[in-house]
Amino acid sequence: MKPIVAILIALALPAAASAAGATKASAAREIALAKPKLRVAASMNDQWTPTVAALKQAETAERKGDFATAQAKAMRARKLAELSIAQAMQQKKLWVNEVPR
Amino acid sequence: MAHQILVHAMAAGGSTTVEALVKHPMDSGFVKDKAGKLIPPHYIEVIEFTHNGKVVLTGFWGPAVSKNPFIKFAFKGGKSGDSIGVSWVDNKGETASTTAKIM
Amino acid sequence: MKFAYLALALLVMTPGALASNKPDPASDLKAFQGYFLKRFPKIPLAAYVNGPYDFSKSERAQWKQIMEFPPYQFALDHGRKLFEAKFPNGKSYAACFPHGGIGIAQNYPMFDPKTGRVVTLGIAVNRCRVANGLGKLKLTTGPMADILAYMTDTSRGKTIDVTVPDNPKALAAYQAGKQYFYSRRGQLNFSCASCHVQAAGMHLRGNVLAPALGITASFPLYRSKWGNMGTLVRRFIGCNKKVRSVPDKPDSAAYRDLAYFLTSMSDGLPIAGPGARP
Amino acid sequence: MKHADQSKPRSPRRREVLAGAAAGTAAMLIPPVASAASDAGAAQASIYPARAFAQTSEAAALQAMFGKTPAHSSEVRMSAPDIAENGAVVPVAVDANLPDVTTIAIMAIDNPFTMAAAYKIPAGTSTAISSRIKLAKTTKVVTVVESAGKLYSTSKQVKVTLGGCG
Repeated sequence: MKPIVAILIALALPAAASAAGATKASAAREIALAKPKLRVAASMNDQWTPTVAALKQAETAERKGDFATAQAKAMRARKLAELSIAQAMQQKKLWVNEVPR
Repeated sequence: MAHQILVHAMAAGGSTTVEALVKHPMDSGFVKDKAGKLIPPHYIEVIEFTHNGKVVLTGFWGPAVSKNPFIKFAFKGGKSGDSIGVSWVDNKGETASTTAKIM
Repeated sequence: MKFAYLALALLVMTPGALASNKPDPASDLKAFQGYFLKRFPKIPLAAYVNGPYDFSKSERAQWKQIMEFPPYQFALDHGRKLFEAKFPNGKSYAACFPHGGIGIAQNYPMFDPKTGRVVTLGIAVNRCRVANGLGKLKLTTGPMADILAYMTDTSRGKTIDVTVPDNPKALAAYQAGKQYFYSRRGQLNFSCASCHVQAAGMHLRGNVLAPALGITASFPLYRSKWGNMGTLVRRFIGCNKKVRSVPDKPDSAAYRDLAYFLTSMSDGLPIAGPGARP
Repeated sequence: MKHADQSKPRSPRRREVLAGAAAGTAAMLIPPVASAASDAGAAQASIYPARAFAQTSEAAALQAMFGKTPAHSSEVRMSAPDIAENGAVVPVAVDANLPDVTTIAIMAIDNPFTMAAAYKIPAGTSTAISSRIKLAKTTKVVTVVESAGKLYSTSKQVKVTLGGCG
């Protein structure tokens, strides 16, 4: 994080949020990063329920102005989505190993 | 949906076996619905079976009897064509009854 | 045979695809049923329709007691009434199906060459409703499950016969269903096969995992856990959620194809639905 | 369906409802019923041993139901699974090789309410009764039989596990 942003956070946010280093903008950015990943996972028909739940929590927290939670949950949603995408990619090849012969 | 009672009654060897399946939620009062609200208790309290008008079994049920209760019992006597009556009353005062013929 | 496949493959498949990649339901069926028969040599093929009950004496005894007066009886009666009721236009379900809809459940899911899609019996019932000016029913439970219970009951004992026609779209649907069945998904990283092939017959906490072979034969069924009736697609949704995967829509291509593949793997087994499960 | 006030499930109104309801109930499913509803009798709520069903311990339930305590007897038989397939539907069959049986009660000791079901057995009715009960968790299930004014019982532990296949 750039020093100038950190200073702005320190000035503008309550203690909890500033401790996590999250701002309205950074939370929104994290949510914006997560969303396309979820779309990819869905298009591969391998969305995980905790992914969807995490994004929902992020958006709820954002609406409430809890940007630290929003940012953390959005990051979790993105990571879970990335894992599910990786799973779907692998399974395109690996599924045949489960077929009884 | 309406109340239903299904009855199979079969006479053999001098006695009659009665099986009944009663449509009823038998809500215990301990289960929550989808919205997280407790479903209030709703269960059959008394069920009575008669053979040609004479009581052959009275059951007292609490909320621990399974949903759509099943009961099987037998009594001496009874012949094909006799009438078996079933009636119940639940904790909300709802009732239902039916009759069936012994097979 | 091989030559025919090769010729067809050259015609319909993307350039570069090998003939050996062409779906082969007949060989799959042999391998699939053979896997279970070899692994559980004491269980005859037709007994697989009893799901978990060949693997636990205690569960079997409880099931037998419950089947004395099966809990789906109300649904069956209700389903019959619904099935026989006239639509506002005077027609009824019978007119939409061969043999008036009686004794036909063993042939579903069915490939519809007109739409190029798989049609489950539930989807066929909804098509019938729409054709007669009625709205669709929910495919998972409620009146639909009751209607399917009745229709399935009229097929009880008939041999499941879901033959995949030699049509590229039918084969593609079959293959998609097969891939879905064996692909791990969800945060728990389970495939359908993880539980119902590899771990079939084993205990998962309180219950025995039903083998995939014959598993479709007892649907729709009354689950004590649900306290009411559910269709095969309801179970798909439940399984998906259980492995923490977002379920598909009940009438999605994914579930149609999955039902198609899974049911075809039970070809030759008798219909045993509606059923009852814990 | 009409409803009595939830908070007062035993309100007097239910008696009125009851009085007029026997013949009026819909859904006579068995074909040869027709208007024979009077043959069916009418279960009376007034005879329900509500106090026995409100108890939360074995001793209290027995006291409320019978006013006495049972002796263990191998002549009382109960068939219940060792492990319940599903706690919501546990088949329990009871029987007793005892004379003049008037009452059979089934209790699930660790359920929220102890008394699960009780049956009045008139002369000529067999003591063998099968039904299905709910068990909230692993518990001792007790069958109590009143024979010639005395109480006899048997019990069995039934394990209830969480279902694995959501």
